[in-house]
Amino acid sequence: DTQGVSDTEVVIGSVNDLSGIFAAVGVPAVNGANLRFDEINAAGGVHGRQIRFVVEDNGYQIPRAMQGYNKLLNRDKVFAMLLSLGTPMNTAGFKLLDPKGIPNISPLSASVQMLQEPANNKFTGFSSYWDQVQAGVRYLAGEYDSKEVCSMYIPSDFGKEISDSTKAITSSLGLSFAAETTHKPDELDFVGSLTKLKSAGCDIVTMALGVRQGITVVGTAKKLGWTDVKFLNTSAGFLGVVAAVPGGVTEGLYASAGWVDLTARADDEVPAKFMADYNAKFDKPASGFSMLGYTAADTLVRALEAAGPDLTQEAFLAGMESLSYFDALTDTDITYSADDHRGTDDIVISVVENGMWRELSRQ
Amino acid sequence: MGDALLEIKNLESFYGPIMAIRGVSLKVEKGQIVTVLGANGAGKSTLLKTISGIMEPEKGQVLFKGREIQGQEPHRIVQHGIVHVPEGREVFPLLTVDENLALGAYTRNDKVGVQRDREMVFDYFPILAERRGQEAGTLSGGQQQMLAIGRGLMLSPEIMLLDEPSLGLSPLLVQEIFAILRRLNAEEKVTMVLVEQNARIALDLANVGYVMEIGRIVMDGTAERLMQSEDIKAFYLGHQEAGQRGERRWKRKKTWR
Amino acid sequence: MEVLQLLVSGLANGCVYGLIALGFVLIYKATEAVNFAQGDFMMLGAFVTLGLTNAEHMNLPFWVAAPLAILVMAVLGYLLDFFVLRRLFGQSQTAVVILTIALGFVIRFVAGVIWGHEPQTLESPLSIGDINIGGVVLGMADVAVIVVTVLLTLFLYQFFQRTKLGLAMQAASQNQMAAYYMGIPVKRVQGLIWGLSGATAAIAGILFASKGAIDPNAGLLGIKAFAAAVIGGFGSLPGALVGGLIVGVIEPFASRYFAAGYSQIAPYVLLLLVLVFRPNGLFSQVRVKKV
Amino acid sequence: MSLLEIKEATLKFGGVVAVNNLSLSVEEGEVYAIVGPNGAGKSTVFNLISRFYQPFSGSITFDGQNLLDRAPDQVADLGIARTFQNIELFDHATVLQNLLVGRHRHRKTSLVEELFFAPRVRREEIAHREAVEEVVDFLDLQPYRDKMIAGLPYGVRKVVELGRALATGPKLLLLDEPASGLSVEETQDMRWWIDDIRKQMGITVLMVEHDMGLVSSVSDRVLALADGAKLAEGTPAEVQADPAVIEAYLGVGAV
Amino acid sequence: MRILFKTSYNDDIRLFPDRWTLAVYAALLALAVLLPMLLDEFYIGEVTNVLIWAVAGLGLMLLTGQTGQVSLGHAAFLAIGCYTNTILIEAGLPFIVAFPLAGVITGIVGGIIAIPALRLHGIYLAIATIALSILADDIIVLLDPWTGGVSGKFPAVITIFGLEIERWTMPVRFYYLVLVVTMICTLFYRNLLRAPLGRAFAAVRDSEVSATAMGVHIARTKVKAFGLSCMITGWAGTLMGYYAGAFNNETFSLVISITLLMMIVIGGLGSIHGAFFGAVVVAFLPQALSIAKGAMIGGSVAIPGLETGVFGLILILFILFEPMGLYGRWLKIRTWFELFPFARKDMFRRQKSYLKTERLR
Ligand SMILES: Nc1ncnc2c1ncn2[C@@H]1O[C@H](COP(=O)(O)OP(=O)(O)OP(=O)(O)O)[C@@H](O)[C@H]1O
Ligand SMILES: Nc1ncnc2c1ncn2[C@@H]1O[C@H](COP(=O)(O)OP(=O)(O)OP(=O)(O)O)[C@@H](O)[C@H]1O
Ligand SMILES: CC(C)C[C@H](N)C(=O)O
Ligand SMILES: [Mg+2]
Ligand SMILES: [Mg+2]
Repeated sequence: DTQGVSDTEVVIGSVNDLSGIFAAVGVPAVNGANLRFDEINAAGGVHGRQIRFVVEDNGYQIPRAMQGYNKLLNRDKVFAMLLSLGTPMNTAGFKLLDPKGIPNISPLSASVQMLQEPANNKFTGFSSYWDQVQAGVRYLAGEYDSKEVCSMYIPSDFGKEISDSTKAITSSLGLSFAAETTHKPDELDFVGSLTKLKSAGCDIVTMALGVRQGITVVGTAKKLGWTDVKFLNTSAGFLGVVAAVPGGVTEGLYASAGWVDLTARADDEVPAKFMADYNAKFDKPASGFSMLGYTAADTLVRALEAAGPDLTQEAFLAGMESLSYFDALTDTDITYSADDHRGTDDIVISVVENGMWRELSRQ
Repeated sequence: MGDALLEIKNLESFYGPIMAIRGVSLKVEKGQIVTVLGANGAGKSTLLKTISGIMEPEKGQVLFKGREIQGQEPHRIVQHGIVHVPEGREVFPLLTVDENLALGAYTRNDKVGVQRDREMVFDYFPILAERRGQEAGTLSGGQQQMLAIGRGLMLSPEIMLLDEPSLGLSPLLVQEIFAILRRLNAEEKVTMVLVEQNARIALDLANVGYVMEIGRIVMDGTAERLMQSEDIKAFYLGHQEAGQRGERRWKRKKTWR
Repeated sequence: MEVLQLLVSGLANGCVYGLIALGFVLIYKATEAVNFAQGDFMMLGAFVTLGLTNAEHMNLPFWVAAPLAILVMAVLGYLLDFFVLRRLFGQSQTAVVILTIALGFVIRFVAGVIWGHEPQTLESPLSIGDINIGGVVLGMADVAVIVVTVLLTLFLYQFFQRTKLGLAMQAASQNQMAAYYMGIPVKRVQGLIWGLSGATAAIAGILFASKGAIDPNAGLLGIKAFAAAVIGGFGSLPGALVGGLIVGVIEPFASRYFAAGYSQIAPYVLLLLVLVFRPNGLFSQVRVKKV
Repeated sequence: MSLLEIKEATLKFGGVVAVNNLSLSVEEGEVYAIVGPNGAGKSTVFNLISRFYQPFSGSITFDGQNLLDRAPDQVADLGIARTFQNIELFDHATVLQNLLVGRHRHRKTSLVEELFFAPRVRREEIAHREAVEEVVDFLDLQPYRDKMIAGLPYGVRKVVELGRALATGPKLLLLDEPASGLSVEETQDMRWWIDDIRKQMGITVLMVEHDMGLVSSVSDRVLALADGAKLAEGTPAEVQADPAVIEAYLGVGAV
Repeated sequence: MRILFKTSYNDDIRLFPDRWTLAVYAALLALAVLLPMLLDEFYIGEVTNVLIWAVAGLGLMLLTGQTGQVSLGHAAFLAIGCYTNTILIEAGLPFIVAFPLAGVITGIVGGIIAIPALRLHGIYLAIATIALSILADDIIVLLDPWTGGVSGKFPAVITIFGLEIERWTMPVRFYYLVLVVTMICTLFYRNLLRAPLGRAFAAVRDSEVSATAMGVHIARTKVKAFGLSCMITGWAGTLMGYYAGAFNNETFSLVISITLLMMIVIGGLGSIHGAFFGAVVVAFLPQALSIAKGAMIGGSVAIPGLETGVFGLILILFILFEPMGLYGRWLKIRTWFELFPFARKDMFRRQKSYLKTERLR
């Protein structure tokens, strides 16, 4: 008897941020996943089982996240976790998931810790912040003969991973790490920090900030007349709205992420259908994170299918590890295997041009 | 008796479960000074608060010029011309003496009258004029009491409810205050309900008196009549100087109980 | 030059804190309550304007939308008092604090439902264009913030100092019962101040949104504005502005000259330092009770 | 040596000279009254003794010790207790608890003992309680023992405040207008109490009062104060007969 | 109605005023002990959580409810307790020593922090403590070598004389541990209230002027209040750390501080019951809402953040319904039953009340 599985139903859980500072990430992602689950449920479910997706709001607070886990694991008896948000919340959650062997699929955190040992029940959707920064800085340094690399980050594990990665790649490329600044999530003025970075002569600045802050930083730099610098965002700032800020504020901003932007491909068939469906269901335009949510749910559905009608944890893990397909929505290959628990290995580097993300390079 | 200016019928007021006024009725004629006497906790202040709307009665009526006003918001009651000078001063501590007085005239729009009344108040209490700019909270106790009375006068009321106006005032000022009240009553025809511990001076000023005990009116009558009553003499006027000092006191039983 | 730029940007920034702090101080001055939802009011004001003016919403001209939004927020503030806060009249201020904190939850939720959680940008004429004076750059929005904040502070200061209503508001905050004895309609007066603070929040929101993007969590800024108000001496309107400016100016200088990890704590360390030396803020409104 | 001695004390608030080069001495065992017009500086003298205000100049000694060396909270330890003109009780506590706070200076138990409510804490509590019950009996406060201050009538609060001061077991009791707001009957009680406090308990009393009846019936000496300075001093009869006092304070038709 | 005849002064300072109360609390304790036999793992987890919050609430209540000092920074002390305990255990101390010590150290730190805060009142203290809460986050990051910085720490399995206790794999054992700590803290709290210090707290809260005149050293009393409050809070923080199984700089955030204050106000300031009532509301209500929503419209998200929104709305209703907190309401209900059938319907109507400035001290 496997927890969360009955003849007619399989229960999937998620501890997400629906009201806190990362609600801009969590909400569209959960919506995207729900879109996929509704489709499959309408089509009769997976092996006759309906998928029930139970989401607990953590408001980006660990104590509330733990209550969410308590409910999902001990009351709802979920079969697997999907899209749980927040690095610290996820790592805390592993303490509960691992003893029961509950799979954790595509968490909304690109931290390397998402695949920490024991890794057999953990799967991530896309590349880590670490890898994204590595690839991004390498690309920019190669293209533009940059010398000085800098970093702006929120003092959290998300920020730390990005700044650490920046330092690592800087030294391995033989560049110099010139300066760093730290920021609170509620900071709104970056003149001081940018003046500092400018006077340090930064050519590349990696950013690990809130979405709204990222926009302000690029805008402020322009205002200060500092144009010979490349700002590099990660997947955490890779959103359509960032590119679409009126007045071309974010023009020339780079991002290194695990997928290809959605709005830029609005004319392609699969993204177009997704955007239309999403808009019809939620009355909001689809964003990159809604796409991510949809894709993650799709991955889970595929793994459930591959696991066969006799659903057990082992069968499911085997199913996950057997997946290998091209996902037209994110325009990437998704492959898992026994020693590869990361879906998309691609890292896509894009830049804002004319209010859209344009793909520059893919690795 | 003519039509009463203020009439209270069978009023009951509570503090949560505690019944502080138990069916009080009284009448105040226009131009009269009515005094309410009573021991501590008898409910005198509660009665005044209920009239001025600071408290809500549970039962009964307050009629002002024949109209029911009980339960109205206190500022509406002030607009009718009923002014309450509360017990315990209640000045605005962080505002200056001048500002406190200005607030007394909040409901008035006649600049000239307000100015005249301010002069009058300063005339009555020269120390207030001297301390115009001082924050009211730093005044001495008695000075605050003067300010509270002065502020009440600034409202130019038709009827004044005065709760222990002599509290904390020097003997000289007590005489002055009562002289002022007498003048206001005589010249401006201000009707007054006066609660006082100093029963002698209160009865001296008033036309009519009521005596309250534990929330009830236990005695009423003209001031002269009350002044003759043995009980009043014993308990409110302090006539019977209980024996020599050092002797244990005994308490006479009040006959109205 | 660099120092001048930092200073000027800091001042513009400080004015935003000052504006929110004004909202706190208004309420405090007239009711002695502390409105923990003031930051969320600001966010709501910004979103209301955005909803009225942005092309994908109602698409009104900005100069129509802005006054309209201010009006809407004023009415909202008044109604909030009328239907909710008035029921707490005379109850302890902690109850009001908790109520406004909970209100903040609700406002954020509502804003999230209506406008989503992704950052949005207000289509404001103020956000276009910079002014460059001898190398010191200042956005139009910054200029607007500075001008509006200074004017608003002066206006409110005069209002409290010179008008009868302003005086009545102060009286009501010091002694509600005595204010009633003077014939001041205390509840209505307090309703008015909530309306006024709603309007102030809307102004702050519009200017804030002109400086950058907004999302339902933008109200978190209120905490720093709190610090500003306290530095100024909670209850003093010029104090709110001065406090705001101090916090605003310290920030860019700290980020410029302090090491990473230390710079972002500067405003709070400053707050604590000010309080150690002046426990009631710079323009103290607290007195020792005379006994 | 006098119990309390104030020498040439001066205190100003801005332009207001509240206490002006004032000297006075209170002898052990007497009842000493201060009278004077409103704003004369009577309460300010009390506040100087309580160390709430620091005099600009002058000295205050109590029992031979320099009071100005002491912090406000140490004044009670020396054996000085006071009441306030406008009543300062702990409103959200019962009468009993208020009186027990008066015993604060006698506590000997440590934090840890109290945390574990060690037997000594219990013993001390019961001792405090016995001391307080004596005060309750003395002032007839039995009916109010467990009542919250917030709902008590003004007159009862005045008595509770007196009780709280007595519970500290003072040598010197400062009473700021003990009879204001009291009815004639209650003032009568107050008079007996002050008498007993002095005679039976041996406590020296320094009081400010406007009720001349009370002042003349209980006090040994009276000081009349005006504008912070001494106007007259002597027996109640002497002071009341002083023309300056009549002029500034009592008025001609004295009540 | 029960009428008590007291025959000695001891009656007034007993832990339980009378037999009946003793019986009620004994029954409550028995229920608490038997609870794991009645509830499943999920509910035991939730009850544990409520108890932990109640302990934290007791900590803050001592300061805010008893001494009148509003703190919006108590999450910082949760953090200090939690980190100290883990660091001590990592240094080799057994839990049975490290845990009490963690609280004591937090108390000492709290007392020291209180010294500059002594002159602050009301909103100034509240905002200063907000700053404390915010700074705690950064300080934890800066103290990386001890705290593990942003990566945080994972508390080891508790062993008490060889008995292992772990939140997730042994929820019942952990529940009993929390229950014992809760009882000890409640007892300490009760003891303080019936001792001189508790009265000094109330004196400082109600009137600093007359407390001083009675010989209460305001500063020292406040420092003690801070210290004791922080000690209890530190223990709660430690338990929270165990409950979460992981913590870092973001765990004990300002939101937690605010929630704590909200909790004690809604529960009822100044009473032990208030801390418990508040904990039930604040710690369990969101969960209850989530369960209710699951029952009504299925688990998946219809409106994001709905629970938080509804939670806010319910808190507003709580405050409007009873600004004195749930404990106040509880007392009224109890009085009603005690007086039954003589209680008047309108007996508990609120008489109009008015506020005066708190800007005078
Ligand atoms: N806030 C309150 N809460 C509860 N009971 C109260 C409150 N205020 C007054 N009472 C009670 O109501 C009764 C009447 O009080 P009130 O103040 O009207 O008396 P009073 O006659 O004015 O006495 P005093 O001469 O002391 O001013 C008293 O028994 C008192 O205990
Ligand atoms: N903190 C203060 N700031 C400014 N002036 C003050 C302060 N305290 C007292 N005063 C002034 O000092 C003078 C003396 O005040 P005090 O309270 O001692 O008078 P008092 O003799 O007790 O009068 P009363 O009989 O009215 O109580 C008054 O004029 C008062 O206005
Ligand atoms: C979605 C992400 C922006 C969340 C972030 N990576 C975190 O660690 O919490
Ligand atoms: Mg009265
Ligand atoms: Mg005085």
